[in-house]
Amino acid sequence: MLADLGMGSLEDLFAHVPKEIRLQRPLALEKGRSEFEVREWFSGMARRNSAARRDLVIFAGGGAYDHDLSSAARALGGQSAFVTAYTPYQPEVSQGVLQALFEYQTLVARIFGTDVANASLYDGAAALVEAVNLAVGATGSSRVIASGGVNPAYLETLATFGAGRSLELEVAATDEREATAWGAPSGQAAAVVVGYPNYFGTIEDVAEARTVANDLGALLVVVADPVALGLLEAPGALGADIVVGEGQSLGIPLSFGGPYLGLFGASTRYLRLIPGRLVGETVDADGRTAFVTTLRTREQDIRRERATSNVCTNQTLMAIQAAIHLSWLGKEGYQEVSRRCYNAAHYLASRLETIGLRVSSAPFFREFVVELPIPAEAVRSRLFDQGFLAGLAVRGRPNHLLLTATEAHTREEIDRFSDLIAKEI
Amino acid sequence: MLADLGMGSLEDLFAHVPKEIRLQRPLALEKGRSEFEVREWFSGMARRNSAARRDLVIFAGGGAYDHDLSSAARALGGQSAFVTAYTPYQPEVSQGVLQALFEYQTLVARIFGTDVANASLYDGAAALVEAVNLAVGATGSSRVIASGGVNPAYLETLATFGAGRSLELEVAATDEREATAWGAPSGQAAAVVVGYPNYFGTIEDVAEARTVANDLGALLVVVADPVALGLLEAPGALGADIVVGEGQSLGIPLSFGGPYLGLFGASTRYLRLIPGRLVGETVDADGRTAFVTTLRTREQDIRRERATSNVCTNQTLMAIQAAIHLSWLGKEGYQEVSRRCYNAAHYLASRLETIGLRVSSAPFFREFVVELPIPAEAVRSRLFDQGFLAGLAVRGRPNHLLLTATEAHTREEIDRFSDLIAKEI
Amino acid sequence: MPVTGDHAGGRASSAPLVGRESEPTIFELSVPGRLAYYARSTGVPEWPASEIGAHLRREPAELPEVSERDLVAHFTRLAARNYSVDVGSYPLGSCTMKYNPKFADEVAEMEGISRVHPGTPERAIQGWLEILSSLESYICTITGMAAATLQPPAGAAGELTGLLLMKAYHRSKKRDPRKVLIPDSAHGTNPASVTLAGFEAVTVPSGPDGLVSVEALRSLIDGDIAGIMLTNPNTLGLFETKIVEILELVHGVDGLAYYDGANLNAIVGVVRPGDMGFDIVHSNLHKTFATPHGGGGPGAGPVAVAEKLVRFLPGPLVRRETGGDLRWHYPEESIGRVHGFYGNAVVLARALAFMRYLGGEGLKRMSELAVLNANWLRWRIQDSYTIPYGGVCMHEFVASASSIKKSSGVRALDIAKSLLEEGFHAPTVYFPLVVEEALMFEPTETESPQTLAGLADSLIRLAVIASENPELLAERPLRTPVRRLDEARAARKPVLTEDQRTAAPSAS
Amino acid sequence: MPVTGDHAGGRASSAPLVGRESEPTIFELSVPGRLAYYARSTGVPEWPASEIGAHLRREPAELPEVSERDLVAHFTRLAARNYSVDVGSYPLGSCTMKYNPKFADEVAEMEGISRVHPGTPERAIQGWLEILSSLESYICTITGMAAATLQPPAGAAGELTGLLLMKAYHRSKKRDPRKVLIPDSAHGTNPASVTLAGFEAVTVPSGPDGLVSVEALRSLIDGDIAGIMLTNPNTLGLFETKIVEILELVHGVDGLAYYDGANLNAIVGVVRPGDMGFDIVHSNLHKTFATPHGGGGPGAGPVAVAEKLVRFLPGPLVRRETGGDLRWHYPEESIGRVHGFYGNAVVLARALAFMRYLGGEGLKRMSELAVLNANWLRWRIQDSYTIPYGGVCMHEFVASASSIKKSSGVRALDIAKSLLEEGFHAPTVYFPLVVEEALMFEPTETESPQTLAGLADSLIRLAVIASENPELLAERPLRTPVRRLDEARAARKPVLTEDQRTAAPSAS
Ligand SMILES: Cc1ncc(COP(=O)(O)O)c(C=O)c1O
Ligand SMILES: Cc1ncc(COP(=O)(O)O)c(C=O)c1O
Repeated sequence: MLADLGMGSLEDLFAHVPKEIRLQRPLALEKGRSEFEVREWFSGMARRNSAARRDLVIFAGGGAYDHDLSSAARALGGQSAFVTAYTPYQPEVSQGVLQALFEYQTLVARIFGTDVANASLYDGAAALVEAVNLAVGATGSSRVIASGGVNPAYLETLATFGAGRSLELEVAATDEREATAWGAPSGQAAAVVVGYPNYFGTIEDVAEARTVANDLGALLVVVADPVALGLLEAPGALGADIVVGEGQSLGIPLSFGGPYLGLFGASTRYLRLIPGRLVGETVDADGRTAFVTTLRTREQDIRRERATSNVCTNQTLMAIQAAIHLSWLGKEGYQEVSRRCYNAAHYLASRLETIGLRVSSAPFFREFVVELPIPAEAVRSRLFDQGFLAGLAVRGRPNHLLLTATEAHTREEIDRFSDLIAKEI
Repeated sequence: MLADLGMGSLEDLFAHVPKEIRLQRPLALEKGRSEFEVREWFSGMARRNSAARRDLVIFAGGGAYDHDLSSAARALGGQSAFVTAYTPYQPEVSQGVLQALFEYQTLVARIFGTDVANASLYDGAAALVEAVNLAVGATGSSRVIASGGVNPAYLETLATFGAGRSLELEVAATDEREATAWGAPSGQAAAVVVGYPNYFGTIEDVAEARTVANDLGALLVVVADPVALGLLEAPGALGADIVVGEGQSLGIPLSFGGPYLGLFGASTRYLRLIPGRLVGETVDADGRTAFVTTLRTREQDIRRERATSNVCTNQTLMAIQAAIHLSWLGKEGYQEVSRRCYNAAHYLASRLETIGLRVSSAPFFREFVVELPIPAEAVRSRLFDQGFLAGLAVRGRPNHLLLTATEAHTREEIDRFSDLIAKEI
Repeated sequence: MPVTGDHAGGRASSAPLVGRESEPTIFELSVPGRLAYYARSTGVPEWPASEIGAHLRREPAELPEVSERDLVAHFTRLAARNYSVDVGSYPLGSCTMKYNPKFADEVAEMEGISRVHPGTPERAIQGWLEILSSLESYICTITGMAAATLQPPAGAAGELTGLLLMKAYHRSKKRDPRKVLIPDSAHGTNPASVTLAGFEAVTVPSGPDGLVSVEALRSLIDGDIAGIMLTNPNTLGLFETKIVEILELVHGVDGLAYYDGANLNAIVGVVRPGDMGFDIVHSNLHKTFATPHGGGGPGAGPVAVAEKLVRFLPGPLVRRETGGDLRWHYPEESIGRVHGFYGNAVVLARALAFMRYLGGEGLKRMSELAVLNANWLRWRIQDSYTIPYGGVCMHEFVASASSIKKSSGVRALDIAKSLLEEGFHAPTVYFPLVVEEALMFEPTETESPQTLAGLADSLIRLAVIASENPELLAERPLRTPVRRLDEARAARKPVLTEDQRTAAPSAS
Repeated sequence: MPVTGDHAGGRASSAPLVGRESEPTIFELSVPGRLAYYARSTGVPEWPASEIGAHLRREPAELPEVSERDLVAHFTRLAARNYSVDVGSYPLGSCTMKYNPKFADEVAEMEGISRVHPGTPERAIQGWLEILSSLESYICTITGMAAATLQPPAGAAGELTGLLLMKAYHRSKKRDPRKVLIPDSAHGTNPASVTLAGFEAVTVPSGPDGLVSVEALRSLIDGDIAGIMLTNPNTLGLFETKIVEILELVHGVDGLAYYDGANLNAIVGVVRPGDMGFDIVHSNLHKTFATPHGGGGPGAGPVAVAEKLVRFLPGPLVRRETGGDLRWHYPEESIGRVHGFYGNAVVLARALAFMRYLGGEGLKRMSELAVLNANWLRWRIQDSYTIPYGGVCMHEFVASASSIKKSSGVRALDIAKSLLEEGFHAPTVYFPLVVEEALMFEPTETESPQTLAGLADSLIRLAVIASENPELLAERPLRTPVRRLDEARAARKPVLTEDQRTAAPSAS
């Protein structure tokens, strides 16, 4: 091949790259290894991590939950036709990905109770950032009132990205019931943001947040837990303009925090401001039903500096995985998982109350805050030695723990955990 | 659906089954469990087994070898289009399986140096049984002279199945070099069977076995280790009429002994006596190349009690896996693996000789017998506690061990193993 | 203009996503020097090959030389040219092509399952022994038997094993009867196994109702009968209602009764071979218990036996010690081993996973629905196809295209090939031999009413086309990866390897 | 005759193996009461829902109701309707669609990788921290930078992160420059990110050689320049040979230089962004380092920076304690986190697996072959297509169908669609915007000479057809799962969900 190009060596391909910047020595990296050795290196690393169910019973959530995942969904999502495809730019040969995304959009819209949903964003935090961007674009205001009950990592991400365009972010504190105390903000705002249930598990009053938003001429953005919506009223039905959330619970393994899935649903009012990819139905030259990415003019590759968002690569595979998982659950299974999470968390809370601990009093879904008589970190550490991830620390409250339980937790596990906590306090 | 059939309950479907034999109570089995629980039950069982590389360094062979297996081959062989298909009775929609088997047949024939190969048998033992059946059919004799160096489990299986039609099985003992002492058998026989290398690792003299077979008017059946043939002359080139072997080494995990893969290659002289499936090339109605199972008239579903074999379900998926694995190795990799096994086994043997042990003196490939000054079982047991499967016991020789090493063993592992053995003796 | 000539020796690795391009063989894709293989660095020194001088291979085996990328594309595209259960309905009679739950794949891949050497000491395989022991007990409970060997790697191997047990039983009684009775509708493996076991197959004719003719049977019974081999429901999908009487006749001359478990999917939890009076039962785990067929295998064909035959079983079996540990056990009068190791162990584990998933009730429901589906499908097509035998069928049924053939010339084969075009797999055709133009359907319990209705609609449509435009069906299929093949050509001058292929005149 | 009416509410689950039947949506396959889900029995008691009375959902979400069997068939068939790298060549420019070695899938699935909660204490995630730390060091070595955040989940997120770092840098110097320079050939994410970061995008025109015009650039430089964003090689596949001069101009006004690493596949081991003078570099791990694209994601876009920017990086980073343990570390002047957790961790692990597999030499060879393949493919088609820019190209090149269009009316789009029919994926079309009728090819290093030759042959053949029978190309593709779509209709009245679909008048 080099000869065809009139070249003598691979070096010649780079002859036009200025010598002074060319790397004159080999990269200071280890030499290559067979896949067996690389796999074994990673096995070694993997053994130095505590894995859910293998090493640890996980009573920690905070945006990442240990659910039972079906093998069928895993096998289907792992098909190489999905895994090794690119963005479906050529719909004639991408109907698999496109139809799966269309089904995903439908599922998210139905769960959220919104008119439409997009084909995925990076994660829950990114989805919130994009929702706020949309609200800013739609209202012309750059002020945002966010509940302090929203996942603190999401708020921090919002603050990071908001800094670029001088977002004015005001955080409304939560009260002792772990619910938002909105106060009576006045003036104009782009968005009011509330968690549902919020980071502390509390089922916030979305209707109240809607009123606050109305008063400010703001869009209501709800950060929802999609699993909760098997039991709780859909935010769309409660007046949310935009509903976002973390889709990890919908069939994605814990994965040390990623890749996860940013869910984004909205009212058709904002259709042309929606970030990310949208898949729509159409027909082909023979009149047969087919799917295609649509409303492309919103996107960065067409609108460039005036795009609604810069997102390009997103989380398609995770969206497909979620669509498969939700279809595996089905209408009934989805409700049942939701209910079982609720049952497990409440059973856990009741066990802890029995041993004298105080649990947050507001209605909660599958996550709640418990107050210990001693520093939580010490308890977490000792429980860890006994095979339990005892929740998450609560920022600024050293004696509190944020605990969760899901449909994957057995009564035996919850009992054992509560008994061990009892011994610690 | 029941109503369409004019029935009221599922029970009605079985109304014609005589009451007195119908099971009047539930099956005395546990109740069903979710896949999560079943998986966890099996995880529990799996943890109670010692796995190669995870828990044990395996220096044991005996027809089952620990090789490095590529992920690509594993992923390709695991595609549901292969896994969940049936026997390719409808070639129009089975070209995937058929072409893969055609490629497999070619690979086996090339490795064995035979004209043709079939599309798989159950395992090495079954392949030997079928080879002997063929020889009996071809010669009219029912006498078989088998080397005592053939895998004892294969000889036992041959004896079991041979009993049906009164096979006269004579076993020629091996000498102190672990090679066959044929003696000078006279008369007629159907087959002479020799291992190559044999069960003890010794590279038998196939040409000599050919002479013995000639003297008896018998077919020469070689039980070959396919990995060895990257280094050793092909049995077909040495005059074997039929070459069989265990294909586990060609990409199939240890699997506690199964499913494995019976390899079967033969001269076209015996084409119409070959057992099992054969895939051949042809054309379709449009003249395009296509593959189909052929020479079906040999098979049980057509010839019934006069069939050459009763085999129906075989090991197709394993054959496909082997074809993929061999293609991954390629011409060069296949030779290199062979050579690396040879190197590793000889390095191991040399280390053991250094510590004063006696290793069998005949040329061997990747397996050899070593004599210990103390009972082997005790050494095996103590080495096991230190993470090594120290070979296999040798029937009737309590102080001997049958050891192997493959391309997957590192010098470090071999050194450590030898050092530990040194401490034991 | 540039030419490809300089870079010959391989083929482009791209092929249409769909369409009907044929895929080059892996040998055609091969290019000298190309390699996917990448060896572990072990540090083991090179050892001189001189030691094996005379034995050294002269010509290396011509394995293909491809990159991993091309390897992956090749076998991915081959897979795309294959129909399978995961793609659609597969109503192949006698084969029980049901959906295989995916979680069993993960069980099969667990390190502690898949990476265990068969020579590992008993203390370090207690998990495996527990799996085998648990499976043996499930099988015995389901079949109504006393003990089972799990070694036979397929149904046919089970048959031969069972027949050798039969022989051992008679020999232990110092008898040597030579004949084994087999119905005319039996699967081909039955007579073939009978021959291999050194018996003589004696055919028992079916009556007009498709069942074994008890009269005919009675006339065949004599002191030389070693036993009978039956599947019940039989291969026509009909339950042999006189089974007790039949087996009594055989037992009356001290013959044994062998149950071919290929049709077990019809009766789990409903009626047990042991309760019918059978002495030996093989189960096709790859049928009833949902271990995938793998394009033709691997399977597993455990053989369960009545108490009086336990001592003849192949060893080793798994038995519990007084201490609670499980151990390998070799029956005293064993016929000897029938597999190089312990059978298709991982297939056995998959089957147990399926059994534990469904449990006792689920297994019974499985059979009930399998029977319901077959009856309903039969009902849906009964006006379009001849149904040679009436009454309730079990998990499968045989239809016939004989009247269609008479009126239009369209054969069972044409219907089968046309069904491929409709997106379904074909039924089994021309089997069992006792029915002319047989189309044997086994929908299994995993197909939905909608799929069955779709299948029935296709079949009905094909019957209509057969009467109106029969010539259309002779052309089909048109859109499958390849069309009908010249099978005669394949058999006339067999081309079984790439070498024969390149030696032979080109295929086209 | 029996009808299906009674069993309506679902569709047959069979579809042709190949052919062009469309697949029903999962909602069309739904039948009330059907279920794949099977819950673990936990023994956890039911808790009254009264507590959340007012919040209870009134109408359950209408999720589909399907059996696991039908679910598997549906998504297996959808997969069969999708082209992918594993099926064939995917020369999509700017996307680096290379083969992704399979062993990385197994790394990603290891329990100790995939089942780790992000809130696990540091002592129990030392393996994960080691992976992240090792990857950071590989990235820094490859790019010539001091430290990196691994959080950005894609290239565009990396861009925004990098631009915020740029902003933080200037603010730390009490400056607030507003403009970021971007070449006219830049990828759309660059200007979009610039806007989102609160900067103003200023376009730098390319010269006739396809490279940044240094003159034009010089005229745009002033004190309000925050920095420049470049990819090198640029999106035309050309190496910006004046890069040192360009960056000196920008640095001259204390601007920072951002390297869009989407094109890193051209230069690994050959030349490093840091050595060119860049301050901020994102890497698209899903391009250069072979983490699969997943139909459009997930990816990972780590951002590496020069020493002077390290203190602004998003936290947490992984740093080693004196004791040797790894810990989370939060830089003092951090811009704050840019992901809910630590980025697309499993994607990061895959990339590291790839890097460790190839090693330093292998990574360099990767880039060399990527560049060789692109040049060779360009050479093969240069007589049939306009090549707007001469000289050696890097890992990709842009061809143009402009002369073909002029003479025959055949557009770049027609060539692309016809290539699908030939069995190849299309190149990127109409990008970059500076080339008319652009066809942008990036063959990558994993395609063999034979595949490249096959692709070239197809392209040459299409050019011939364009001149002889142009109308044929407007019709193509014909044999793909669907043919060309009515995209205008999709945008005119968007149907984005099944509900809008059933509400809208039927599609056909
Ligand atoms: C009725 C019957 N008996 C026996 C067998 C043989 O079983 P196997 O294919 O597992 O050897 C079959 C298989 O098709 C069968 O249908
Ligand atoms: C040149 C260039 N820059 C940036 C990007 C954006 O990267 P990502 O898609 O990962 O967000 C791309 C992706 O296509 C690209 O090609």
